[in-house]
Order: sequence, then structure tokens, then C-alpha cells
Amino acid sequence: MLIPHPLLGLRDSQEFTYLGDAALMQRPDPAADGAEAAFCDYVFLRDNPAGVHRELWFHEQGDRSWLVVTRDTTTHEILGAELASNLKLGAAQ
Amino acid sequence: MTRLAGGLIDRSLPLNFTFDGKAYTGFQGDTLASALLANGVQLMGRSFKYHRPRGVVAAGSEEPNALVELRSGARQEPNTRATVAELFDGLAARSQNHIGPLDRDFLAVNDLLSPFFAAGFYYKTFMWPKAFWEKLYEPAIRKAAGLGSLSMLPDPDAYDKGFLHCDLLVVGGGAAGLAAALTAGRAGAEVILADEDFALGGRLLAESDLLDETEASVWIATVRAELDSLPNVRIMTRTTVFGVYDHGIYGAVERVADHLPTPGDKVRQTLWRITAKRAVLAAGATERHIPFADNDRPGVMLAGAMRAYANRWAVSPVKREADAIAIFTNGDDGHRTAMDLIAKGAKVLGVIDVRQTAPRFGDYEVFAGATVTGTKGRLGLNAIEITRNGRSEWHPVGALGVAGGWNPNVHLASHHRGRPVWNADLLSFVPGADGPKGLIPAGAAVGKGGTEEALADGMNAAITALAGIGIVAAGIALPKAANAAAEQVAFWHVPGKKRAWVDFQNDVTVKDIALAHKENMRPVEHLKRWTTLGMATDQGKTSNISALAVMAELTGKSIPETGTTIFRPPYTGVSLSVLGGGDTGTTFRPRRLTPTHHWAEAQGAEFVEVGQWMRAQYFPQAGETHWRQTVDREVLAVRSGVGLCDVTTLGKVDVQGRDAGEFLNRLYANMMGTLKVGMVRYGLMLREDGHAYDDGTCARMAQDHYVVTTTTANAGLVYRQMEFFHQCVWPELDVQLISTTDAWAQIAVAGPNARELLSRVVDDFDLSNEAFPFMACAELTICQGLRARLFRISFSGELAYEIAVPARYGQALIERLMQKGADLGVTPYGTEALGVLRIEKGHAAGSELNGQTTAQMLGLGRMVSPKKDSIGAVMSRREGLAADRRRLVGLKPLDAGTQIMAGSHLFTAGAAQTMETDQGWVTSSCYSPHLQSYIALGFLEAGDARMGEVLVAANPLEGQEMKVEVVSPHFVDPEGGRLRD
Amino acid sequence: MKFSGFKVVKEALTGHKGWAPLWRNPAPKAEYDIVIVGGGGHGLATAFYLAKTFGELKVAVVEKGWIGSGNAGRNTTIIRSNYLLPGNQPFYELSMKLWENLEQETNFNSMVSQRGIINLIHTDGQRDAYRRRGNAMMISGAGARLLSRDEVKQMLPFLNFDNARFPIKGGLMQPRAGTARHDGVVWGYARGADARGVDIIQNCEVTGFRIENGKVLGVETSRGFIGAKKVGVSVAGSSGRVMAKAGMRLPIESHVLQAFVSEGLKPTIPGVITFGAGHFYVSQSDKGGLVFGGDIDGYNSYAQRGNLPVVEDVVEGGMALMPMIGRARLLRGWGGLVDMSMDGSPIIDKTGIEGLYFNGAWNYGGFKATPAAGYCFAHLLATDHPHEVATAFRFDRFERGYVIDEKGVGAQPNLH
Amino acid sequence: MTDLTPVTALGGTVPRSEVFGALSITENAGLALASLSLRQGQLAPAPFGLVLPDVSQTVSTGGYGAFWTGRDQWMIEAEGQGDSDFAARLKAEVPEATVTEQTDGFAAFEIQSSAGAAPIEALMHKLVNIDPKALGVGRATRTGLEHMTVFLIRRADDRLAVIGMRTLAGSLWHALAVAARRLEA
Repeated sequence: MLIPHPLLGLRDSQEFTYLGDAALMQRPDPAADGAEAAFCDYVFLRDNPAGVHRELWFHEQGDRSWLVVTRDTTTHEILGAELASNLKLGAAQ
Repeated sequence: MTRLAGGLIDRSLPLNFTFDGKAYTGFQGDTLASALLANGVQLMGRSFKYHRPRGVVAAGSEEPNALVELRSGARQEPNTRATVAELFDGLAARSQNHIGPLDRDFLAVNDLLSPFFAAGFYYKTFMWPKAFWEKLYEPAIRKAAGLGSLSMLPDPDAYDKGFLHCDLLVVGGGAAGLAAALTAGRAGAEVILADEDFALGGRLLAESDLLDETEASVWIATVRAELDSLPNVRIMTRTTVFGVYDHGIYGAVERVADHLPTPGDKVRQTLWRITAKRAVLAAGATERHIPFADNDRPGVMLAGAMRAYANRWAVSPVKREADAIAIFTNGDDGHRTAMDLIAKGAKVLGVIDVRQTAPRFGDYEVFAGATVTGTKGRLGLNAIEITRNGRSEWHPVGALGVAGGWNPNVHLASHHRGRPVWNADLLSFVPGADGPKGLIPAGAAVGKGGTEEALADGMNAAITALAGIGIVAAGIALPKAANAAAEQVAFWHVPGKKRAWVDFQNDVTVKDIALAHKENMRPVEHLKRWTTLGMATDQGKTSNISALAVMAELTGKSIPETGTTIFRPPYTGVSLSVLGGGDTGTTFRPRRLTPTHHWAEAQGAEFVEVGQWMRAQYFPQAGETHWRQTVDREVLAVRSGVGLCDVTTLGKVDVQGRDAGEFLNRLYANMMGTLKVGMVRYGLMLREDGHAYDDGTCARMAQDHYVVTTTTANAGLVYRQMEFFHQCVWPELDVQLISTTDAWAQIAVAGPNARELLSRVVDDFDLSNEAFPFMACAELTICQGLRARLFRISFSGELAYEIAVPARYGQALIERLMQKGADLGVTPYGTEALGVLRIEKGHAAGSELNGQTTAQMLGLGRMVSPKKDSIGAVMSRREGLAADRRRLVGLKPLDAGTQIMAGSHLFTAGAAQTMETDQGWVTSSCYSPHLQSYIALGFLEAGDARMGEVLVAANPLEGQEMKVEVVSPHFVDPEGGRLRD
Repeated sequence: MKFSGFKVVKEALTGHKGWAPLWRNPAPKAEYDIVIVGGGGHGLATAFYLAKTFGELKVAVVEKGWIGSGNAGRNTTIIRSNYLLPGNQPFYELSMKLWENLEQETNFNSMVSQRGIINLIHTDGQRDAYRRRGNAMMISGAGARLLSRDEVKQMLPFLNFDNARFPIKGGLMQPRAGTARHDGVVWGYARGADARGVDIIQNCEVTGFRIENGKVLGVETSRGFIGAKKVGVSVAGSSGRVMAKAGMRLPIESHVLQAFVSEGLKPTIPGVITFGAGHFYVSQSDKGGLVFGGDIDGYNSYAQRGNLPVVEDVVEGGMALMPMIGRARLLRGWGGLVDMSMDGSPIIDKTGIEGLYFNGAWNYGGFKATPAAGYCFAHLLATDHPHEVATAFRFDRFERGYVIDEKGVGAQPNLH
Repeated sequence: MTDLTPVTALGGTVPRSEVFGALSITENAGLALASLSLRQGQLAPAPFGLVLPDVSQTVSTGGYGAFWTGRDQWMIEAEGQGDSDFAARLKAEVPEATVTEQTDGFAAFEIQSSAGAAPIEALMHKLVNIDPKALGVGRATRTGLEHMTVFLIRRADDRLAVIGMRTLAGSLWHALAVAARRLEA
């Protein structure tokens, strides 16, 4: 596979390490009520869609950036990729 | 000899070869199959199940029958298709899958027993008595299994892998492929043209068609010359594109040296991963046969293959020149074979055409509305039965060509599981619209097999493909060509009572398909699996469509309703050597060497693999005959003098930034932000699921600068995890991370004399306990000005330091320490002694920190700070983790001289030993020379409350059982006085 | 019809006229007691045991394609009961015992072949871990042997003992492990279930669940609604997308696991060999093909196909372990769709929806589990209580903190 | 200066160098490296007069060089200063930034072709999935090579630096040498 790195262009997926659903970026508030249930959901449950999936890839053999890649799990077609830190910072603003 | 005139062989270069030990001669340009046919050899092998005599069927890589063991010794290569094995001088091949000589195969008895071996028979029997399957039936079946054999010797040849990139990959160098490549090449695109054959031209080489009114080879040579001259075109012959992977990545094997007696300095094959923005699939088509009674005899072959042998290799497929050849066809294509054979001077009996109104294109007899209904000839064809209007007569022939129509080579187009679609006009499946993105099929691969249409289609495919990536390609002047007549009718097999083969290699007949139908194995995948149809080395290239047609007839459905088959990589078999490529021995995977590796080697150290690393395991000295002597000596040296151990392998991550402390607070279960500059703290990291993950130390070098260490095993994973939390969870923190594992050589200096030894190398640095206490760290210089880092940390429980210097000085430093410490009893120690020292001290390592345990189990529960959040803190409080009463304990055998084997399970004395009564297990064990006893660590139910209890450590795996006493895991200096002094 | 050697001979001599369909092609009825979703090995085994052992007569298996078209037909056919943890090992040992009687039970030769499995040992630490596991196997009655390097060499002399990056230091063997003919398992259970009245309905895709007031009433399918008192979903690989139709999120990711077979070769490899350090395992089929595999590709996928890097990684491991296979050729590869769970272990449990039951999360291990998964799922469906060897396979083990993590890698499915 | 004697990444007292047909591969023990990362919100400085390069670029001037390694991160090179405390010198240049000593984190191999770009590109074809045409002069990238991670720096048409982890120097040399030798065949 080729990952369209937002800075580096198409790169061999072998340079990357895959983590999973981009929802892992949304770590629950540990101080909130029901934090344990929220963490159980966060740590263990997945949407696991047959179709478009936003997922985390780490460019371990490249610039060591974490990417959020949007990919169709039924065709492997990649619809886009963004720097995870940009997304997270953007979402925080 | 049955050579004809002409052809594309070089008669000035005769080549000697042997088949089953018998010597023959062929020419440069021959394949093994063409050369054998030229020598009148029709019998080349045996079928898989019935051991029927088999001759060559095809002229390309789809060949199901003519499989041989090529070469000998360690280069023996089973199941090699004679049709694609290029002849070289000295080639030696043997037929395979027979007992006794090929022409008198003992296992041919299977053919007589064939009624018992109908499709699926083995699922229905061999069940009683139960024990007989493994003891009798299966061994017998396995003995008969397989085709060729391995030499059982390591492959002596070298293999390469590589990467290529292009705008357009053209798969296939026939009419369509050449037109595509030339179009794209002239447009300036980066082009790769790959063909599995050693010559470009594809089917043009096999036909007698003219291009621009001359032989096609002239045009091919002109095109090749132009492509060769273009720097943006790479021609790769002997290269099979075997698979289409995601995002335009194609797998290809280049057979660099398979046409040579041995590769010499070259690699034998190269695996190329080609990244292509676009591709044109110009893979041509494969001819299909028409099953009829006894259609599997040597001498019966595809009519198109017969043309290829005649035109390209100047071979007539008969044993004797006088033998006549007949053609059996359901369309015009078979007539081309008759025409070409006649033109070459071969004797043609005529064309048996199933059509009542069959055309005649030349001076030969046409048996219109006729079929072939039988054959004779034990080891090779000598007569066929022609039936017309219910009347049958036998005709002597030496060969029969069968033309059942052409199947486009859709394989690559279905590698992404897209389904081919049925084209009723072409009577074949063609690539569907849901093929791999960027792959455009063209020419015969989409059913445009006429020369003129293939050329034009190839050109247009290239123009379309390049337009998709913004390259404008102009049309090119194509040579004048014609499309041969190609009318045909749907005629799939000749009904009859005798066996008619569909899959030649696996001996699947029309009757087997009928039986599968009767037994409700009707979905095409059930049919294949029940009968083994299409599972042979050719993967059904010559049989699948015929089988579908037969099943369709039985079910009364159309062929596409009956099913389609899709193909998976590889297109043809790929040697495991080239897929495995490169290094298979000690260089199979990279090895990390510590900065003192070469020094340790010179000391005679034994090494051990630890992940990617090679680490010194122990340093034997003269007179030591057992590793235990060495390790005991090393351990005692640390406890009584001073020892040196290279600990560079521990992961090191440089953490800087304004928020470095806060970041580490969140990563580690315990507090790091409160650490004073110049101090080190032991750190425990959990996984987010609450289990213990990794441990190490954090040293605060400055307010905004920490150096953290990880375990050797988890170094890369922890660094990755840190980057995850830094970038994905808390990017607002000002933190910069970088690994420094390799940059610093780190040496543990441990033992009562450690301070004294270090004092001899540091430059003006106060090592006193007051100035540099336990858990202190500092940057300093040693050995007259070399920058270094010093950490007062201890894994052994002794007074100990770890000193780090730039890696290039690691070797010099250990040499210096050895020299300066000679009078202090300085001793290098390896991982074994390190292990003993830490077990004696009760420190957890990989066997305890194995990802299944918790901080509480490790006795580190109090490290999970309740004052703050950290990774895993919330989840560590779940019921199952909180209620887990297993604890790390020490274990001492009642008999000090008996080893407690790590991996033993613990049981209450006298209890039955079952999974339900299991009380825990032994994680690590060693001999403690200090205590003069074997000792161990283990996890035990309620272990912290069972001190002094005597348990059974059971190791039924090795027939051992022993009594052990539960003790504190801190065998040595439990108060920790030594490391603080 | 009873299959036997006698029957085969008789039919051979009388022109094979007496064979009958192995199973019927019934039209779906309006309602069943139990509908099993998924006509793979597990679903068919569940139906078989429901019919045979638990006396449930109105049972249907609905299958989207043809039976056995999922992972049952796309695996490396290994059977073994060599697990470590108490939540797992008794279950797999039950499975092994069922394998050992399968042919007699189903009257179909599924070619269960106990030629043994050897997990190679490369380091002292690994030997300790394997000893712990081997002892768990011993106390669970599964049997095991810890082999020295010399013993491994005697059994498998063709391995690379002299020039290896990961030197072989021994092995953990389960002599009772081996292989079974994967299609034969599917067909044996299907034929046995059909003979006991189970309707096997192929080309029948479940498009939804009819759920009212928290209770399942049946399944919507491509062939219409089928009512059911209970619905058991057994579609590992597709668990995510099927259970999503019932509104459930699972502790599962779907991944692709590739496997491979070489061209047929004369017998070379006696049993199953696993080479963990090289991500490679292999056996040789009764037809002569080397059947081998390695790691999952590692990214979420429902595509049933993988990519080249894993092909290379697996074959590289194979070549490093046994360089004498180099001159053989890869014939075919395939991609199975596997449910990778958050602890690497399966789930056989009720769901929060009354009448809806789930069997899945089989990770790599679904094939070997087929008999016991069928038996235990049938037990749960019939009695509403988990079978005693499957009590740990609950949904709530994650939130309660009782994971069954054999590899100790935590909640990251692609590491299991 | 310290009285300890350093060794090269390959363990020698002098750098290894070997010629394979048109290619020579030389261990560059003199190359000093230090990483430079910007603190949050910091503007890029210009140490040693280097204009810190953009994505995938490398620059050099007066014995110093810099190549991009990640967002807001660079590796700074100094030729012939491998034995010195280069990180300290860099830190003095950019006191606001994060600097980490990296000299001995890596082993640098300089590959020189005597026949233009073609042999360099052929070598790249065998080792890395980076299109040589996309790695022209002045470009640098990080990628995988035979299960190792390396920086590739195209110093000139006929010169390529391959910089890998120091503890893997032996394996990296093996990979480069085998590939170069096979090109020769």
C-alpha cells in the first residue's frame, strides 16, 4: 500500500506502523463521572466499519509523524491523510 | 526428428541436453518442450491421480502436463514447465511422479482402479477402524502425494529484491503491449514493459500473420530497437508480473539467470516491486480445449500451441514425420493451425469442425459437423475416432490439435477480487469494470485478439492510461495488419460414456463434474474443492471455463449463472527463494551490536540474541568448563568487588521541553514532575488497559530535560507510544522527543568497589555518598575531558553506577576500566550474571513484566499514584485487576541443590494438579552463588500472605516435582543498605 | 446414506449411480426455533450439535454465499490444544477430543491427522515461557513434550541448525496436534446436520435483525424474513458488520490474514512447525502442497486479500528456517478475514438483546476451535448457560478486567 | 582532548572504504550530527548560517549541513567534527531550541559513483522504495532499508549518503556491499 503523507507524498506503507481507529485520539476525561465506563469503551470497543475508516498510522521509518488516514476497509482505497497533531490541535481550538 | 523449416531458432547454435538421462540436441531459442517435440518425444510426464501418460498440451506458462524436475543436486527444481524452460547447453531434466520408468509407471495401476477414486471418494471412506487413518491410510495417501521432489538441500543461488517506479507498466509484450509501450515511450512517460517470455512479440511469434506485409518479427525488432533507444523505457523480458497489490504496486519476478547453466556471479532471480501510476494489462489469452473421450493422450494438444511450435520453433508435434495431424475445432481458429502446418509442409489429415457449415480456408479436408469421439495409443496418440451424423470411423494420426476458443487472461484484473463478466459474443469471460484501479486491460486480454484490433487497442489503452495522470500521448502509426477469421460456436465438450478430461493434471473428468452435480456440490467453489479441479499447478487456466460449461449444462443454467472463478496471485508459480530473497543465514535479519561487542568478542564472550541485539552472555575464562562456573564467578565478583556490564541496549529517549515533566507525569504511573534536577527516579509505565507495560528510569538533567530509559525489549514500542501521546493526545504540551539509544555507550559499574574504580577515571568529580548519593545523576568529564553522563542506579542491589560516553568511546572506556580496576578485581559480566543478580534482588524483568501482570502483582501497586491521572491508571482499578491476589514471591527449594525450573507451576502441597488447583508459576530461576542455593521468582495466589509455606513446584513436562518454600523476593540485602552506601 | 469403504466399492462397481446430494437445498421456512447466521465450520457445527446433542429440531443455518466460503475454506487447517491460560486451554482441549472422534461422529472423513506440532524455541527466556505453557497443557490433559535441540534435529533434520540468525534451541511439541481437511470439516458437519433435519440455506444473506422491545424476532434476509426464537451469529471475520446491524459495537477489529500453498511436492514435512521468531508456520497437505502462513497484514480490512510485504515476510521466515524449500514455488495465496479481539481470545456469549447470541472473535484460532465452538455455542443456545469450558469467553470480561491475553500485548488487536 | 581512543561504527580504528565497480562506499566517521527541534511557537533559527530546509530538503554551507527530519525538526551535520562536542556548539548557536547529540547515534556511509548517476540509482532500486528520480540533488528522506531505518541524502548526482543506526552499522554495510557487489556482476 501507499500512504499519501500530507508532507512527503506517497510513501510505502511498510515505513509505517498501524495502530487503529482514530477514535483513540479522544482519550476520555479521567476525572469525569463514569470515567471507568468511558475508558472501557475507549480502550476496548471499536466501530470496525466495513467501509470508510479513519485510522492512525505512525511514520516510524520516516518523519515519525502520526497520521490520520481515511481508508475504505472493503477496497483499501485511501481517501485522504492528515497530520494527527494538526487535527487534534485544530479540534481543540 | 520432426523439425520444419523456418522458425525463430538459431540453427547455428545447437544445444545438448538430456531428458530422463537420454541425450538430445536442440537449438538456441528452443524451450525444453519444443526441443523434446523436435526429437519426437511426446511422453513427458504422468498425471497426478491416475498416473496417466502425459504429453505437452500448451506452449506457454499455462502448461498443465509437461512438468519436469529441472537441474540436479541442490538446484533441482520440481514441477518446472517444459514449455517455458529455456534450453541451454547441458540442461538435464527428469520426468516426475512415477515409480519405475516413465513409460512403465508402476502407479499407473491407479488408472485401472479409477472407478474407486471418483471425485470426493476419500471423504467417504478410510474412517474405520479409527486408528488406521494415521497409521495406514494417510501414510499411503501421502506417499502418493505431490508431483516433483525437493533436493532437501539449501538453495545455493543468490536472489535479489528491488523497487521500480514508473508512469506506465505494460504487462505483456505482444501486439497490444508493444503498441502500448511504444505509444507511451514516445510520449516521454516512464515506461516498464514486462513479458514472461525471453523474446518480445507474444502471440505474434506464434502466428504466421504479416505486419506491413512482412514477417511480424521484423516489426517486433524495429519496435524493440526504438524502445531500447528511449531512456524512459525499461524492457524487462523473462519477467512475470505475478500479482497486483494495493495502490498500483505490482509484484514481478525477473528470471535473470534461469536460462544459464548456473547463475555464476549473477543472482538467479530478482523480485521487483513495481509502483506504477497506471498499467496496461496486455497479457493475451489462453486457449481452451474441448473434452472428449480419452482426450488426454500425449499428442493431443491445443491447436494454438501447435501453431506456436510450428511457426516459432519449427516443430511438428508428431513422433515421425510421416504421421498425420488432425485438428478438432469449434470455430475458425482451428483452421489457422491446419493452414500453417500445411504451409510448413506437415501432413494434415484435416479439420474436424463441429459446425455443420464449416468453412474451408485452404487445401485440406474438412469434417464438418463432426466430433472426435475417441483416441488410441498407450503412450502417445496413434488414432482418433471421428464421428459424423452418428457414424464413426478411426483415422491414424500422430497428433491432434484442439481449438475450443480463447479465454482472455483476466487474472491480474481479478486480483482485487473483481469479477470477470461473461461476453456472449466472445463466449468467454472478460475483465469486469471493478478491476484494480489504474489497470486497463487491452488486446486479447479483453477479447480483442485479432492482430489489427490488438495493436489499436494497446495504443488506445496507453493513451487513456496516460491521460489519467496528465500525460498527453499521441497516437502512433501502427503497422498494417489483419484480424484472422474468428467465428466460433458454443461447443464445450463431446458427450460420451468414456472419460473425458477437463483438468489434465489433477485427472478431473466430465464424469467427476456430473458426480459433483449429483451430490449437490454445485457452487463452482464446491465443485473445485470436491473434485480438485483447477487446483493443480496451472490453477485451472486450461480447465476452469470448460468445467463451468459442463456444470452449466447439468444445471440448465447459463455459464455466468453457474459461476465465475476469480484468480488470486501469483499468476504463475513464484519460487520461494525469490520471495524469501536475500539473506537466509545469520544475516537473515539485522543485528545490533553494542559498543563493546568487538571487545567482548576478543575476550572470548559467548553471545545471546536479545531481540535485535547480540549481547555478551558470559565471559568464560581459561579452566572454566561449564557456563555455571563462569556465571557464578561473575556474580560473586559484583557482590564482592566490581563488575562491568554493557547496558547500552536499554532504550534511551531524550525528553525536552517546557512541559517535559508534565508529559512524563502523564506517561508514568508515578510522579516524575517533582523529580529534582540531578536526580533519577525508577518509573513504571502502564498500558492504557491498566496492566504493567514497562519500567525504567527517568533522569532529570535540567529543568526542561529528562533522559528516560526503557527495557531493551520495549525500547521501540515505548518510544512510539510516547510519540502517540505527544502528537495524538496532548499536542498542546511543549515536548520534544528523540531516541539516543545508539548515541551513548552505557556501562554498568557495580559492586562494592564501584566508587573506587570510577574515581580513577572521572575528572575532578566528587563521587562521595554525600555529593553523589543513590539515584543521583550528572554530566561530567572523564579520562581527561571526555563528556560523559553518570547515573547512580543499581539493578544488582550493589553500590552501582551507569556511566555513558559517546558510543565511539565505549570500547576504549571498558578497556580503561578493566585496566584501572585490575587490582579491584574488576570483572566483566554478561546477561546471565545480570539475570542472577536481579533475581537475587527480586527485580522484575521480561518474565515478570510480560504484559499479563499488574503493578500490584509485581509488588509495585503503590507506585500507581492516586494523586494524578496517568496512562492506565483508571483501568488499573477495574474489579478483575484490583481483586487479583497473585503476587511476586521468592521461592527456595528445600533441597538447595535442586534447580526450580522456570515455567513450573505451583500447587499446594498434596493437592491434585489441575488447572483449577493451579496456584501460580515460576517466572525466573537461577543458582545464587551468594546464597549457595537455587532460587526463583514466581507469581503465587495471595503470595504476600504465604511467606514460609511449603509448596510443590511441578514440572510434569519434564517429569519433575519438588518442594519449595515461599520467601521474600528480595533474597539479598532486602533493606537496600548496600546500594545506598 | 452411510459412507463407508464398502459403499465406495459398491458404487465404483455399479457406475456411481447410487450417490445422493450431501445435503438438501431447502427453501427457508417462515420460522425456526433457532437460526444460525453463518454457514462456516462454526455455524454448521453448532447446528450439528444442536440437532444431535441438544435435540433442537427446527434449526436453520443461513449462509450469504456457499457453505464454507469464509474462513473455514481459507485457513491453514491446523488443530492443536496448546494454550497457556485457564480461560482457554480446557476449551481447546475439549475441541481436540471432539476432533479425535469427528469422523466417527459425522460419518465423513475430515482427515483429522495428528502428526504433531512443534513450536521452535530460540532463547532461554522462550524456553521458560514454553515450559510454563507445556505444563499448563500437561495439567489440562492435553499432553506436551519439551524437545531438546538434538531431538528437534532428529525429527526435522532439514531445518537450518547451523547458520541461523535465530538458532534453534529446542521445541515444545504437542504430539496430538495436527491438521484436518478444512473443507471436509465443513461438509461433514453440513451433511450430518442436514441428515438430522437442519435446513442449510445458501445464498441467503442476513440484511438485518428484527428486534422489538429488546428481543430478537428473527432475521431479515435476501430471501425474506425468517422468524426465530433465538438467533446465533457465527460469522467470525464479519462479526463487526453483521452485529452492527443489531446496533452493537464489539471489542473486535476485522483484519486480513494471508496464507499460502506451494505447488505439490513429494512428502517432506511430517507435522506442523511454527517459527515465531520468523513469523512463519508450515505443514504439508496430503496432496503435497506446503501450507504456510505468518502474521496478519495488520490494518483493518474486509477486503479478503492482503499485500506483498506480508507475503515476503512469511516466505523470508520460511527460507531462513528451511532453506531447502527455495526451489519450490508458491502456487496460491489467499486472504482470510479474521475477527481480531482486544485480548486475542474469543467470545461465546449472550448479547444485551434477548434471544441474540454471539460466537466470534476467533482471531487466528477459529479453525482448530470448530468442534468445541460449535458444541459450546449449541450448549449456550439450547440451555442459556455457558458450557463449563467456555465460561471465560464473555463480553463483560473487558469491562470487569478479566481479559484472556495469551500474548500479553493488551488491547491492540493487530499485536495478538 | 581525552586520552581514550575512539573506534568507528564498524569497529575499526580507521573508516572502512571499499570499491565495487563504479561505486565506492566509505564510512564517514568524521561526520558530527546533532538534532535540532523547535520549541513550541519558536521561529526557525539559522545556525552556522544555515537556512533550515523545508520538507525533504537538505542544505549545506561551509562544512555544515542540515536536512529535514520531521516537522520543526532537523539534523545538523558538521563535516570532520565527529570527535568534538558538536551538540554543545550547536546549542550555543540556538539556545532557545532543543538540541540533542546524535553523532554516535548513527553511522554514515558515503556512496560515490565514478560513472554518474546511473549506478547510484541502480543501487537505490535494489535497496529502497524511493524513486531515485524523486531524490535529486539537495533532497533527503528517511525510509526503510532491509528492515533498518536510514536517512538518504542525495549530496550530488553521483553521491548518496546513507545514514543508519550506529549499532546496526555492520548489518547496513553488509546490505550496501552485497547490493553494490551484485550490480558489479
